[in-house]
Amino acid sequence: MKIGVFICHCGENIGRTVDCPRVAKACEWLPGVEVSIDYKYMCSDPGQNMIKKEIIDKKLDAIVVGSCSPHMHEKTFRKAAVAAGINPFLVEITNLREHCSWVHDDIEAATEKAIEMVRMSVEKVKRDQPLTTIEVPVTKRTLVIGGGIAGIQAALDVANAGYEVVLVEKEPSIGGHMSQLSETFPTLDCSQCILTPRMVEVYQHPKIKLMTFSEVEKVDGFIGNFTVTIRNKARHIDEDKCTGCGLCITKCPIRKKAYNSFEENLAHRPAVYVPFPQAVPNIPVIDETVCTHYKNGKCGICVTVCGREAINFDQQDKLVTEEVGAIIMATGYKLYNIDKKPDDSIYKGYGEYGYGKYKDVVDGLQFERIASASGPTEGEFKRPSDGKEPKKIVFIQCVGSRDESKGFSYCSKICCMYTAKHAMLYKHKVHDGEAYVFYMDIRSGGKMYDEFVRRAIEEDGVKYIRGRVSKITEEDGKYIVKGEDTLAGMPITIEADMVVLATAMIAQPDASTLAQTVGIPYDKHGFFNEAHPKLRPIESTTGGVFLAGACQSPKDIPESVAMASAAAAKAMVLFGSDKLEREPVVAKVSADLCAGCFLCKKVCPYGAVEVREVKTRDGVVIKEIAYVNEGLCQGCGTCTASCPSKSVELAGFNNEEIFAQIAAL
Amino acid sequence: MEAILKVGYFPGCSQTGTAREYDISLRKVVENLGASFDEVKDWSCCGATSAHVTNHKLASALAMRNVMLAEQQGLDDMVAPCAACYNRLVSSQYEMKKHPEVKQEVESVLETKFQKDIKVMNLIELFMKIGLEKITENRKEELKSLNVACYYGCLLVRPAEITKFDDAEQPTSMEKLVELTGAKTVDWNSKVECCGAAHSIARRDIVVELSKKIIDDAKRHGANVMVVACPMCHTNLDMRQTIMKRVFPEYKEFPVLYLTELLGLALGMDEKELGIDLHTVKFNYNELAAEKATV
Amino acid sequence: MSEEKWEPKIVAFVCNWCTYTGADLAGTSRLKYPTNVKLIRVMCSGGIDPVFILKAFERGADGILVSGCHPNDCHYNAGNFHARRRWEFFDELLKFLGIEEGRLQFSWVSASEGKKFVDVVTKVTNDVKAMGQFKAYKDLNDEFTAKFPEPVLNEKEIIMSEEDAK
Amino acid sequence: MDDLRKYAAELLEKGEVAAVIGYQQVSEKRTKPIIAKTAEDCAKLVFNEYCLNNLAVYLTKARVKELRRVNGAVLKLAITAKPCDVHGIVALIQESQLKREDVTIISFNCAGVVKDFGMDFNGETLATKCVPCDTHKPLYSDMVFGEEKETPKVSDEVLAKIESIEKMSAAERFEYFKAEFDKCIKCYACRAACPLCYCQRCITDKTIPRWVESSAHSRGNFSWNVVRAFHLSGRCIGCGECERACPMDIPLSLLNRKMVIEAKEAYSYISGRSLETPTLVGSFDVKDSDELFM
Amino acid sequence: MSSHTHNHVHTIADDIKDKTFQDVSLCYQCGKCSAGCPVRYYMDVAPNKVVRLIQLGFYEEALKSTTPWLCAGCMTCSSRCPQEFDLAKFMDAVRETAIEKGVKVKDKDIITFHKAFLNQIKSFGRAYEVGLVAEYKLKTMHLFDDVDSSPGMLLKGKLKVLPHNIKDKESVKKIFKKTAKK
Repeated sequence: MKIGVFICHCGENIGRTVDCPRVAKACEWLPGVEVSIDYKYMCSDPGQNMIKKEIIDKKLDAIVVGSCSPHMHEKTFRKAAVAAGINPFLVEITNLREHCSWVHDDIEAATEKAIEMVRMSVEKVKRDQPLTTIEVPVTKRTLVIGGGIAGIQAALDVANAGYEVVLVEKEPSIGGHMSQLSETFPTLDCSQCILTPRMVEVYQHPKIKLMTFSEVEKVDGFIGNFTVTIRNKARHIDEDKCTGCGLCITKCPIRKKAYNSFEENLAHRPAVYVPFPQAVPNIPVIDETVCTHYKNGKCGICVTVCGREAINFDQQDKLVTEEVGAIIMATGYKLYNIDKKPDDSIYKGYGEYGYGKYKDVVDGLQFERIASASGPTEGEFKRPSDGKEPKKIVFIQCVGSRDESKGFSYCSKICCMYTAKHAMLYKHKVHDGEAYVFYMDIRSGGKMYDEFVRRAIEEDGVKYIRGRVSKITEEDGKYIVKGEDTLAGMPITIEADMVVLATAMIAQPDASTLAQTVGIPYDKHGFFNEAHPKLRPIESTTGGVFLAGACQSPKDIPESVAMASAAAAKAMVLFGSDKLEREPVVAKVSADLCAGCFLCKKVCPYGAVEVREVKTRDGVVIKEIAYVNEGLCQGCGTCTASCPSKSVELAGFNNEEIFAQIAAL
Repeated sequence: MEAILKVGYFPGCSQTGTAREYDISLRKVVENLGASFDEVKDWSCCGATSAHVTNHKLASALAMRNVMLAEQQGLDDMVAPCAACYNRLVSSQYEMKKHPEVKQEVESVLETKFQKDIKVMNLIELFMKIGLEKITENRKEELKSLNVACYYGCLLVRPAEITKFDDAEQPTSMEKLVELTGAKTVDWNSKVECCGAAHSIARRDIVVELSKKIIDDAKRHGANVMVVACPMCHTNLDMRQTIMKRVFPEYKEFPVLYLTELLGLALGMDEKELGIDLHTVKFNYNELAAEKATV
Repeated sequence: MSEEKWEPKIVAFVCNWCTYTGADLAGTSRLKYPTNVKLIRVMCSGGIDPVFILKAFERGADGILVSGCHPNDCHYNAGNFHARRRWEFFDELLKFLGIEEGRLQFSWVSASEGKKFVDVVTKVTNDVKAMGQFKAYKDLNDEFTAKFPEPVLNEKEIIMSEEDAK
Repeated sequence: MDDLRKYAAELLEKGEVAAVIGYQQVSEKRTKPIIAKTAEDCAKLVFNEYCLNNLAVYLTKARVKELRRVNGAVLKLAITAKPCDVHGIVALIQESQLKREDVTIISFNCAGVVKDFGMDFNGETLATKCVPCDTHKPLYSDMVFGEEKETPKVSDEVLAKIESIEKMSAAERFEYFKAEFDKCIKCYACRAACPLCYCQRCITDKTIPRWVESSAHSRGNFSWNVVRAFHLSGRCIGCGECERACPMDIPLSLLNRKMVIEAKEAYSYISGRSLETPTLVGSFDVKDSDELFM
Repeated sequence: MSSHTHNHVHTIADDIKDKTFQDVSLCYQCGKCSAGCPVRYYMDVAPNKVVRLIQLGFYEEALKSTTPWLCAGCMTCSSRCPQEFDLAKFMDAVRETAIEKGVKVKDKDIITFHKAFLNQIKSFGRAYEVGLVAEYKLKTMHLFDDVDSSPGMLLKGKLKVLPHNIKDKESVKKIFKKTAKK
């Protein structure tokens, strides 16, 4: 076997700490190595051409490229090898950059390590087997999880391109948090006015199957071939019969038992309700937890008033299965809840701000509802405790954000902007009111964003104070806010009528559970992880699963929409061909040696191991052995490590290859 | 017959002087509840606060000397009724656990090796260990006329990651204890505000101002007595009322009790027995109850 | 190899999706760690056979790290859960047989934990350095090589044979 | 005894089973396995405290499996099994080596067996495996013979030895086991005697790549013994046949027992006790201990 | 101890880090500490600004400030700091450094009190309040300040006239000796 070794300097990146010529020279003497050379940029065209030329000239059988991480350029070098007639799986990448030159200072030690690393790769490549890629079919349908603005945008884009979409939303209506907002920054246009047409478009789109009040329960399969089980929760109202007239809602006698979560608990709702007047679909839901019927079987006024006989108290949850090829995650965010005390929460909470015991200390979304013309106060600024117009409002930024101690280390990104908007909206309506904003930094990068904040300060007279608030106490209906202006170096105490906390944007509480269901990684805060922070921000590391909006990290509306369109485009790229190529890293059982203990079957996360009967000529079963369905196998190799007799091997990472690497240490 | 619960006891300097009544009432109450103390023999000052504000090595070593003695005496836990002592002891233990170099240094100064993890308790944790039901069982008197402002001060609950026994901002454990006596508690703002503690002698101006703010807040929220669990707080809040009276002519005296004294009253002991007569501001439950009844 | 020049040989078996990528992130972030550790990439921590450990010790490894995705984060959903049980037994067995604690260590390092990767690798290196050469296995290996000496070709011989070929 | 012989003969007669795997007496204090295929064979069957072998090992042997095929039909096998041997059968069923309906289990109430042939059965000579045994009645069976008897109480020497080893330093432990393993002559009698070592080709026989060095030297011996013990971790039913089979008297029970204890302490699992619970190896619990991992 | 390469000079900031195990760079100057400080009004420099001065290397200004001496050690700042910077501990270290460097402290009474307190412990093993107050008053010349409380306290037996000795005073003296500053 003739092996070629190619050491890349990566400009200075590897060359600075690894003596590349010396590595190349040392590798010349490794058994089996025919040629070993170094070059400035191996991934460049001349670099690749050099590899190709050497392969052809020296009749190489396999190559080792010492360069950056295989996650970066493995594909590039495999392509080059294929062009020169080598099977792409006879290419090994030695990660000299991320795992050597970048993490070490000592040139001598790093060079020694580099030589050893290449030696390990050479030993592995000797045992590599030529493999052929596996082709799998593609189901050209998309599942979008989450019906906020990101999910709506993604669904519309995919559907408008002519592919079917299943849009799943766990609430009774699509619209998400955007439907709760009063106005949007930096234009101050009405949020619902721009959103509702999109919601209706989704509802009427022939290619979109809308499933509200539904949740994804199970995801099986893999890129191009997912089988998704969706739980359609019982509304107790027949969706086909209901016309959305709303009579049941107006007649329902239970008016004060349940808080209206759309109004951020600032108002009540009946037992049968639609979240908000413009809900899509405009079909109510009966809340079992408060409805009298579910308590004692009585009432039933809604049944009497419904002309369409749409009320069905006995309706059960339905499980629906959908086949899709791509999944777009658009599950959005929640606001950090300051009501939480340490015991029952992952975050520690703000006791110094009263853990939410003061009624007039509200969060950003509550203030949106108070400011909204369709909100509980019909757009009048009234404080929750006594309905009086607040004459002095204190806004506190970074509550839960940038707080390692009681919240999260990250910046929630949108609070600077929406706080400026809040203060502005307040000053526009309450001209004699005073608005104070406690901030640490103003982060207003974006088109017309900083101008917007300046407008709040310069034109609307909002007072910005640089400092965090230490404590809020209540005295005779006033809220004593103790802060420090760190610019003036002076302690400041404000007696406010109302306090608005710009609380952190956090991941949905069940985001990690959903991530586990779908099989994608998430960070310590519960936000879904992208495959690469710069170059693959839309994809998850799991093939066929894409991310849109604030489920990946805090985002504002334009960013979420942009990301949603990008995710839609990614799904459509997948649908561009009828077959998908998959790496042939799959397990294979040796039928002769398998003893049929089926430990592999027990440990396989994908159910890819099947039972095969071995029969005699006369049809008598003499034994049962394991067989790997390569369409289902994802190549983790858990079976190979579990097999006691070592009768199953993972192509591309077989035990011989690993032993060779160990031996080369 | 139930075995008598034995608990290690680190009185702290104040307990032998300015806070003598705290010591008296604590011992009486604990005995009444069927537990007994095993005093750390030859204990010395914990170092609060002068040591740790001027020499961090000295501070750790002084505090840990007492933990060392407790360990040598075979104790598993000990109660430090003074919040400052408690804080110094647990903080020093925490530092040693977190930073091996501190442990090494303290061990070399004290010429010892720490083997055990002695649990240092504050007053509230002590009663939790003894069992809250014991208080209800042995209660003789329901102190219905009291509206108590529970004052935790700074050092009992802070820093939360070290003391780990209650919420640092909105603690409630003392309220739970006080309510067992039949007294009512008030929700007020200054539970964990600082009284000026260490400045008691050198900067009495500060102490008087801070303490008065706290007392005013308690009064404003309808309390007729304040309960504390720290001799330093008591010195500032009770004794400094003499100055408050002198500087603010309208100032009305406000009784400040140790938590143990309140429990003692509920357990049927009288004010004299508990040493309440040693306070600057007079307190007599029956008088207060009678006064309240007439209002 | 003289005693003072001794540097421990450490192998890390890491999964492709989390720890290997985490190590990539350590590189991208230009964090620094000792050069002693060499990585062997497998697809999943569930695919690491305990015999790999024995093989590595036989090949003179002084310390070994096995690292995968955090529980619930496995790219393959459950590979690391199976690995966790497997290692629990294997570690217990090795300890019982007198393999010093610290020779074989385990960690979960996610793709976003470049810093943790550095911390873990540095810790393992320091631990192993503090323990010194792996006496137990070194004796076994020395005995083996004494019994079955490997044919050693030095560079000179290879050159000569190549020249001969010409 | 007559009941047993009669029952076995009947099974054969009715054509329900192809053979009865059992014990026959060879001398006063010694038995050996017999595969009874006729009524005469059945007349030799015995059960007493000299029935040391775990006959479950035969159930996976190709030769024995072959017996089931009689005139084109596939019959069951019957096996006489002590309650502890039933654990082995359960484990084999769990690991798909056997179907419950393929085997007729004839079991006994058991009060223990002797350490070795030729010994008198009294408290002193109770077999090591019987000392910690808590199964004196079979958990699964098709027929049970024998009266319930008291098991002698004997101190648990293996456990004591394990505890004493755990008190040693790592280096001492290593030296101890190295010396023990050095006795190994790689005869693989342990493997042959083990009912759960049913692989068609053992890992140690695999040559590409070579997993376990097979020549006899300390390193290969160490690896083999680690691999053997590890492959039985969470699976070993503690029948002690490996140790009894070992011609070099390597204390294999120490390792097996240690891992049995580990399985019980860490996962509350005892192998071969229930057909309903999933096997320990091959399943997991998200709440498994995470202590090992940084 | 802090590890630095390239001939790093051991600064006061490093020294404070060694004493407190935390780096001053943690502080991002939000001012929450100052906002909640009960004695903020008496201080000449806001607590967060003391950290800032150390961050920037204005050591003299930081060490001369009365702020560390007025700090009551109530730990309100530490428990509310979003960066989990233990400011109370930092203040302890600043005071300690100020003493080591012989910086003249404006609020002399406080330092005199601390010295008097430690002297008592050094001599008797426990705080001896009469002695403490007497020593403090002699040194500060505030001879008649505490008349409103002390005599009454003596009568009530709250202040002991005789010092309360512990048996093993030597062991405490040894601690002082071993931890003494060079």
